[in-house]
Amino acid sequence: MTDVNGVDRTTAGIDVVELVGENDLSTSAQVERQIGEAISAGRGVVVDMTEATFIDSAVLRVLLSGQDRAATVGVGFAIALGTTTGHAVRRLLELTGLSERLVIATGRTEAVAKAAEANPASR
Amino acid sequence: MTDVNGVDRTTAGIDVVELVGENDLSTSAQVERQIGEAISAGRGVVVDMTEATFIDSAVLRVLLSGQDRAATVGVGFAIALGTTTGHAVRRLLELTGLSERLVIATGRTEAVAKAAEANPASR
Amino acid sequence: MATDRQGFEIRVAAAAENVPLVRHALRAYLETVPMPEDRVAEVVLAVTEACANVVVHAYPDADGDLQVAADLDGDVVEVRVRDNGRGITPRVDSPGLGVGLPVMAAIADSIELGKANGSGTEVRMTFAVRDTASHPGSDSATLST
Amino acid sequence: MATDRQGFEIRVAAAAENVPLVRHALRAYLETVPMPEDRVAEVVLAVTEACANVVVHAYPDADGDLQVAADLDGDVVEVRVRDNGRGITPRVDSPGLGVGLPVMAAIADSIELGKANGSGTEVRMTFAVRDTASHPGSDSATLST
Ligand SMILES: Nc1ncnc2c1ncn2[C@@H]1O[C@H](COP(=O)(O)OP(=O)(O)O)[C@@H](O)[C@H]1O
Ligand SMILES: Nc1ncnc2c1ncn2[C@@H]1O[C@H](COP(=O)(O)OP(=O)(O)O)[C@@H](O)[C@H]1O
Repeated sequence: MTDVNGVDRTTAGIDVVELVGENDLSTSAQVERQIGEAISAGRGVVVDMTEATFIDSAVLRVLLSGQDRAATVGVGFAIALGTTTGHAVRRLLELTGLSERLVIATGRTEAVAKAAEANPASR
Repeated sequence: MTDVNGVDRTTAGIDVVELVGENDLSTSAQVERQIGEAISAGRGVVVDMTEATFIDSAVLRVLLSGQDRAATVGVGFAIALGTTTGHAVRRLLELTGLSERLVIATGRTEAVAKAAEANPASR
Repeated sequence: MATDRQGFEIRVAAAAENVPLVRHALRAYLETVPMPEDRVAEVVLAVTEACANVVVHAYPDADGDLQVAADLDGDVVEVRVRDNGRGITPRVDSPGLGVGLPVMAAIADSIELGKANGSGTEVRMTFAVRDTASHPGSDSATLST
Repeated sequence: MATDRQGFEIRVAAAAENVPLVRHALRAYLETVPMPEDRVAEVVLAVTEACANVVVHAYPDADGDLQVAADLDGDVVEVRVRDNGRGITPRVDSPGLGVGLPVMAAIADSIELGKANGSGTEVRMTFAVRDTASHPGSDSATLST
């Protein structure tokens, strides 16, 4: 079923919230909390979805509001996708036009670099 | 077709934006402007829908955002309905739960009084 | 008494100022079927919402048509609102209040959204002529429970 | 080759933590029909959105059931998501992103919203088993990153 999501703290002042397996309205509150804690602590956020096989619009809402909050607070925010990202994830981002609205990078390293660009803690 | 909507200025610091006949996305921008001008000038607003036979959700959006803006600025905002208000108007307010969210009065006089209560210009 | 399969059809440019025209023409048609006045007002509201969606969403970068057709089939009015636009595309930044589809679904006895031939969207709504079946039990949904 | 009218049915309490169970059961069912893997993922997404709506909207003050049924009829999978809740009710204060219904409509070949027997909502979606021309672009999810 849904694997456990985790949070990694990087040295660049970016927390990596990793979505593993399937995430939907049953886990979106947890993801929202993880993103919110990072931003409240003044750290930037990467949501690593390279191992995410599935998300629904409840998760999408959390990603969007996370990006908005990060922009308000002035910390970086980026999404990492990869070759193992599920089709449903890419399809939902594309259908809703969010693949253009969110900052999306290929792989965690590139996403952390993108988020760090916008992050005062790393400047 | 759609009768002309008008704005009356009352002595209580309230502008009455009157919706006559049918209003929909083809007239909602005009209604939005009328409401916005009153609020920008520090006056409260009554949207008089006693002669409104029809509104759609584009008009509803304008009513909601008007009420929100009035609350932010600190002026009064109320809706007047009456016996000649169309069934579609009441049904849409009811279906969307807005008959509970908007300040609604019976008739223009009562609506102006309700709006004036919240209006600093009349205190 | 109205004959079955009386039809109504209108085609206009998909522009906000044409939505009242469509609404008035549809209302005139509905006055020829034995539907209570308040129910006509609701049908006209649901169809206005569908037309507004064509105007706002169907053709982001181009002009296009808005077509509305209605038929009376037995005791049921079926209204179809059609465009040749980009097809239903979810938008997180919609300028609308986001209640159009649910308002249509709440008013209609059933609503079907499909792809129109080639491209675009067809919204098909049914409304019982008499207000009896418009609520519980109108649908013979067969999900064995 | 799959036989026609193979069925699938599941009924659970309408709670968020049950939506993954429904999804996994439906996915297992869909793996028995000749549908491309990426299309299965899309169907499962559309049905998840319908289930999420039951959990979030159908029963504001009470517990209730979420039922999902699917059938293969010829080349078409029909999925029905049903509740006995308050019926589709537009909300201007929905906690959701507001893209659930349009996402379903964009993915499904057709979607019908109706009143379920007695009370509640039935969402019926159809999906061609083979990825024919009916939904251009659905197999070209090329998000270049
Ligand atoms: N005819 C159409 N063509 C393209 N997209 C549509 C059409 N009708 C509806 N949509 C999509 O469905 C979404 C939901 O519609 P609706 O419930 O009426 O809310 P709103 O129009 O206020 O956003 C719209 O935001 C839009 O993305
Ligand atoms: N099963 C249901 N029961 C009651 N209302 C529903 C149901 N499904 C959808 N709705 C209504 O339709 C609206 C639109 O649904 P949707 O497009 O999924 O957006 P969201 O759920 O994010 O608000 C919801 O806000 C809700 O008012």
